[in-house]
Amino acid sequence: MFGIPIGWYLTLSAALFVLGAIGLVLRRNAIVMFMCIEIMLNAVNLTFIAFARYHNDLGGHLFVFMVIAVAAAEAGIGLALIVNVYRHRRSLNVDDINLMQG
Amino acid sequence: MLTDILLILLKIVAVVLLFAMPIGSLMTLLGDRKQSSMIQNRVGPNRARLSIIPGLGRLPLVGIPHFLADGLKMIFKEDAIPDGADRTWHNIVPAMALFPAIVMWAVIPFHDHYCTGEIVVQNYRDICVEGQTRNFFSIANLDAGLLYVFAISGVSVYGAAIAGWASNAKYSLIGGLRSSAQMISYEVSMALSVAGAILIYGTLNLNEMVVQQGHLIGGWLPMWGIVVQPLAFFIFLGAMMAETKRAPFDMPEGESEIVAGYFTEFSSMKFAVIQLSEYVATVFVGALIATIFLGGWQVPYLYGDGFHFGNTPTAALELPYWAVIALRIGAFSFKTIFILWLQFMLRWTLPRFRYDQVMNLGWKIFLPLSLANLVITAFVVAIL
Amino acid sequence: MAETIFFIVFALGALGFSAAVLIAKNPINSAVMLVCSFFCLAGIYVMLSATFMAVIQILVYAGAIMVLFIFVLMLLNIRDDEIEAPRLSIHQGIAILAGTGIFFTIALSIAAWSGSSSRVAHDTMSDTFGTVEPIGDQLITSYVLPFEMAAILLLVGIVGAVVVAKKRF
Amino acid sequence: MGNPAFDILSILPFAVACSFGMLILLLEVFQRQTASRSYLAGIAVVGFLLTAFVSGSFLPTGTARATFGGMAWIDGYTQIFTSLFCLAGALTAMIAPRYLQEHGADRGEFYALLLFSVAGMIMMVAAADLVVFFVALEIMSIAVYALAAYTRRSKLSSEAGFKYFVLGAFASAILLYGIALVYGATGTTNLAAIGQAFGGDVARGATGDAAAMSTLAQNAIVAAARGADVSVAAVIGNTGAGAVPLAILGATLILIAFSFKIAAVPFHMWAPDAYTGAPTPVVGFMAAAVKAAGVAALFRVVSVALFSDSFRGGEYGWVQIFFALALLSMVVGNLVALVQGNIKRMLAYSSVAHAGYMLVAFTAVGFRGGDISMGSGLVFYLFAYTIATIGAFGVLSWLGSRGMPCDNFEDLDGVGYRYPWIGLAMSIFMLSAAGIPPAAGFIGKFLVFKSAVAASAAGGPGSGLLIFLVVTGILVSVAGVYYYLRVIVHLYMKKATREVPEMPYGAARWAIVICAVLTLALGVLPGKLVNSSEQAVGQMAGRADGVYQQSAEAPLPTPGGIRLIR
Repeated sequence: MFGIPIGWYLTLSAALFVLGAIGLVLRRNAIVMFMCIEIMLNAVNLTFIAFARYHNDLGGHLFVFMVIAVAAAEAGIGLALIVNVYRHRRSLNVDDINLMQG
Repeated sequence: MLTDILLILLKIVAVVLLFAMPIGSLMTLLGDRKQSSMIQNRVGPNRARLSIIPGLGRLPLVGIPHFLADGLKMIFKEDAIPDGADRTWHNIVPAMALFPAIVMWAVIPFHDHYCTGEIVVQNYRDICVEGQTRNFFSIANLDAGLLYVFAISGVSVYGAAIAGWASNAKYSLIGGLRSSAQMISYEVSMALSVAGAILIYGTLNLNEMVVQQGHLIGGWLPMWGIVVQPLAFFIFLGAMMAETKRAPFDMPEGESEIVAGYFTEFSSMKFAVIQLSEYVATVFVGALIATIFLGGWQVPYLYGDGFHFGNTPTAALELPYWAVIALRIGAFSFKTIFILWLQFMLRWTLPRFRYDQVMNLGWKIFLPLSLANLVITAFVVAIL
Repeated sequence: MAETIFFIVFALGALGFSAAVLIAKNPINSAVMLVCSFFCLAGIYVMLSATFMAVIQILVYAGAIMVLFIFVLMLLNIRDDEIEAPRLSIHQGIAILAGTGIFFTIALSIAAWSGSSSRVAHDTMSDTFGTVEPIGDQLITSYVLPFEMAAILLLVGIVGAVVVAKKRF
Repeated sequence: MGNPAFDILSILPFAVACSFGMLILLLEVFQRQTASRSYLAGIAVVGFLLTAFVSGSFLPTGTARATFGGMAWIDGYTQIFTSLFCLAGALTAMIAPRYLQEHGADRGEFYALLLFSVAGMIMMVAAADLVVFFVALEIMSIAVYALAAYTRRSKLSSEAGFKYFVLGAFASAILLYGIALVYGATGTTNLAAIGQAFGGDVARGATGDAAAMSTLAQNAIVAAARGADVSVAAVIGNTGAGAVPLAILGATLILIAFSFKIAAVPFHMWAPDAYTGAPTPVVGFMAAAVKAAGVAALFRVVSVALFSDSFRGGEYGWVQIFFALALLSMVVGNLVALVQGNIKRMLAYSSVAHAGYMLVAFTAVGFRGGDISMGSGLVFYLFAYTIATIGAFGVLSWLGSRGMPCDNFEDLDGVGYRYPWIGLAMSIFMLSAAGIPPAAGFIGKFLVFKSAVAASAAGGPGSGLLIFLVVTGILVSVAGVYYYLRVIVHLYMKKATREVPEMPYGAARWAIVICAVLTLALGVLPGKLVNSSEQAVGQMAGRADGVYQQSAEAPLPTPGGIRLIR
C-alpha cells in the first residue's frame, strides 16, 4: 500500500520551498511575497509530515500543528502591517517602500 | 472495489439529487414565496399552470408550477457579464459557490450503519452481533466529520468573496467584503458553540454523535444536543444562519442597500446556481443542526429492534429492521425540514440587522456566550 | 499503482498551482491558486496518513488564512493599474538559477538519505496514526507547554494586528 | 501539583509575564480615550521585576531540571537570561511613556506586547525542544513586529515594521525547514536527543559502533518518555547511514536563520532599515533584548544539539561557519558604521559588529570542544551590551521629540553642556560599546577575546586562524572607536544648534541613570556577574556531559480523555 518512497515527498517539498523562496525574491507585490512565505511554510509542513510518516512519530504532526498556529498569527500581523504600509504609500509594490536608503 | 465505488456514487446521487437539491429548490418556492405570502397575508404564486398535463391544467398546485417556470426562464435568459469584469472568475464563481455546499453533505449520516447480523440493544445502543456493519447511509464516515464540515464551510467564503470581486461593481464588491467578514466572524462562535457538544459526546464523528444521542437521561429524557446544550443550540443556529447569510443576517445581499450584494451582476443559470447553492447550504444547516442537536436519525425510544422504554434488553414494541430504518430516515428528514421551516419563519418575521449589529452580535454576544458555554460544559464534564 | 497516480496528480497540482502563484499577474488569482495548491497538499497529507493535519490544513490555511488574504486584497481593491511591471529578466534569471542550485543541493542530500536504504514509510504503523485522538492526547500531555504557548502566540497576533491596523487610537 | 512532569512553578516566570500582559490589556480597555497611560508602564515594570524575582526565588538555584515532559529546562542559564530580559523590558518600559505620548501613541498595548515578547524570550532560552523554541521565538518576533510598527502614523515606522516582518518571516521559514530536516535525520525534535543522535549514529554513519547504539537506546527512552509510540528498534532503524547530509543541511539552515535573527553579516540587511524606522525605545529593545535572546538561544541549541565532535569542528563543523560570520560581521559592521550620518543607523551597524564579537565566543567554544565554560564571556558580554544599548537609545528617545527626532549626529551638538548628566550617561554608553575601560563593554570584549586566545592556546590546526580572528576583532574595534567617539565629540565639542525642551516625565531619565550606573558598576566590579555567568554556562542543562540526565524521567501519565459516556 505505502509504496511511494519518502524521498519523493521530500523532493516535492524541497521544490516547493525553493519555489517559494524564488517568488519571494522575484515578486514585488507585498501580498504575493507573503503568499510565497506561506508556500515555504507549507513545504516545511510537508517535510514534517513525510518524516513523521517515516519515523512513525507523531511529533512531526504536532510540530505542523504549531506551525499552522504560527502561520495564522503571522498572517494576522503581516496583513495588518501590509494594510498599514498601504495606507501610507497607496501601493503594495515593495520597490516603493524605500523611505530609508539601503 | 468496483462495487464500493458504485455504492459511493449511488449514495452521492441519492443524497445530492434526491435529498439536498430537491428540498433546496423546493424551498425557493414554498419557503420564499408561499410561506412569505402567507405571513404577509397575500396570495402568493398561483398563476402558472401545468396545462400540458391533462387534468392538472386548471389547478394552481400551491404554486409549484412556478418553480418549473422559473427554471425555464433561468435557462433561456441572457448570460450578461459586465464590462471590466474578470470573465474567467465570473464564469467559475457559481461552481465555487455550489461546490462546498454540496461537498459538505458527505458526512451527514442518514441512519446508523447497516447491520447484516442481529441487533442487540445494550445500554441505549444498537450492537451488531454476528454480522458486519456496512456504511450505507452516509457518503463517508469520517472520524473528523465535524472538522470536515467546518473546513468546507470555511472554504465556502471564496464563492461569495470572489463573486463580489470579479463583477467589477461597487455593490458586488461591498457584498463580497461583507460576506467574507461576516463568515469569518461567525465561524468562530460556530465552532466554539459546538465544542461543548464535542466534549460531551467525546467524538467528532457525526454518526457516533447521533448514536450517543440515543442515550436516555434518567431513563426517559433523550440526551439530544438541545437537551444537554440548549444555549449552544441557539448560538449554533444563529451562527449557522449568519454563515449561510440567511435573513436576518443577509447583509451581504441586503437589497435595500446593495441591490443583491455579491451576485448583483450574475444572471441566468449562473444566478440560479448561486441561488441554489445558498438554498442547499440552508438545507445543510437544517441537517447539521438536526444531527448535532436534535438527535439526527434517532427517534426517541426507538432502537434497532423496536421501541424500548427505559434501559431494557428487550423491546416493548418490536419492529422489523426495515421499518426502523424507514422511521429513522423519516425522522431525520422531518427534523431537517423543521429547522428549515424555523429558518424561514425567522427570515420573514425578523427585520434585517444593521451591519454593525451583525458584527456586534457575533463578536460581543455570541463569542463570549459560546466561550462561557464551553467553559461551563468543560467543568460539568470534568466533575461528572 | 493507483497511489502513484494520485501522488503524481497531487504533486503536479501543488507545484503547478504554486508556480501559478508566482506567475499570476493579479494578486487575487495568486491567492486562489494558492488555495488550490493547499488542497493538493492536503491530498498528499492524506496519502501520508495525516488525516487530521489534512483537515486542519483546509480548515486553517484555506478556510481562514487565505480568506484573510483575499479579504485584504478586496479591501485594498488592487486594480489593474497597480499590477506590477515585469522585473528585469536578468534578476529573474539569476534568482531562478540560484533557486535551482539550492534545490539540487537539497535534493542531493535527500537522495543521499533515501538512496542509502530503501526508505519507504514505516511498516508498523498503528491504525490511528495521524487521526484526531492520538494527536489530541499528545497535545494535552507531552505537548501541553507548546500548546499553551500557542494560545499566547495567537493572543499576541491578535493584539499586534489590532494595534497595527487600527485606523486611530 | 504532585506530578513533576507538569510542574507549573517551573514556568512561573513565563506565566507571570503573560499575566501582567493580559492585565495591562484589560486595564487598557477601561481607560478613557484621553487618559494618560503612564501608570501602565509602572505596572509593566512591576511585572518585569516580579518575573525576575519569581525566576530567581521560586526555583532552587544550582539545580537543573526538565519540566513538562522534557519540553523546557529550568536551570541557571535560563534564570540568568530571564533576569537580563526582564531588566531590558523594564528599562524599555520606563523609557517608552514619554516617547509614546509625544507621538500620540500612548496606549497600553505597547507594554502588553513588551511583556509578551519578554515571555517569549524566556521560553526561547528555556526551550529543551525545538517545538517550544520555535513557538517562543514566534511569540517574541510577532510582538516585536507589532512594536516596530507601533507608531503607525509615521511612514518610517510602518515601513520598518513591514521590512522586519518580511525578513523575519523568511528567516522563520528557513529555520523551520532546517528543523524539519534535522527531525528527519534524527526522528526527534528534542535538543538533547538530537545531540545524542548527532553524537552517535548520524555522525558515525553505519559503522556499527557499540557506543552509538547505546546513545540510540537512550534516545529511544527519551522518545518514549515523551509519550511517542516508538520502540528502541524503530529509533535505531530510523537514523543511520545517509542521514548525515540531511543533518548538515538542516543544521546549516538553522544557523542561517539564527544569523538573520541576530543580524550577522551577510544576513543583516534588514537591521539598518528596521532600526532607523522603528520607534526609538523599541529599537533599543530590538537591538538589545531580541539580539540577546537570539544569541542565548543559539548558544543553547549549539551547545546541546550540535556539540558532537564531528559537528562542532571536524569535517562538517559549524566552527567554520561561525568563524566566517564573526569575521564578516565585525569587519562590515564596523566599517559601514564609520560612514553613517544617522545615529540610529550607526548604532544598527554597530549592533551588527557586536553580533560579530559575540560570534567570536561561539567560534572559541566550538574550536575547543568540551570546555563550554568558555562561553561564559558571552553571557557577560550580552549583559554589558544590552544595558549600554538600551541606555543609548534611551538617551536618543529622551532627546528627541515629535517632528524633531534626535537622529543625526548634529542633533547631539552641545547636549553635553545643556544636559550634563545625560551627556555623561551617553558618553559612558559609547565608551562601553567601544570597549574602553572602565565601562562594562571592555570587560565583555576582554572575556570574549580571552576565551578565543585560550582556545587557540591549546594548539592544533586552525588555532592560528583563531588568533587572526582575535587580532582582526581588536583592529576593527579600534576603528570602531572612531564613530563612538564621534558621538562624544558632538556632545561636548560642538555648539548647540537647537533647543531641547525641558522633559516633564522623569522615568526615562531614571532608566538612563540606571543603565549608566550598571554599565559602570559592571565595568568596575565584574566579579559577581562573571562568576554567575560561568556557573550558568557550566551547568547548562541538557548537555551530554552536563549535570542533567535526560533519561531519568518517567513516562507521562495519559489521561484517557474526558468522556461522559463510554
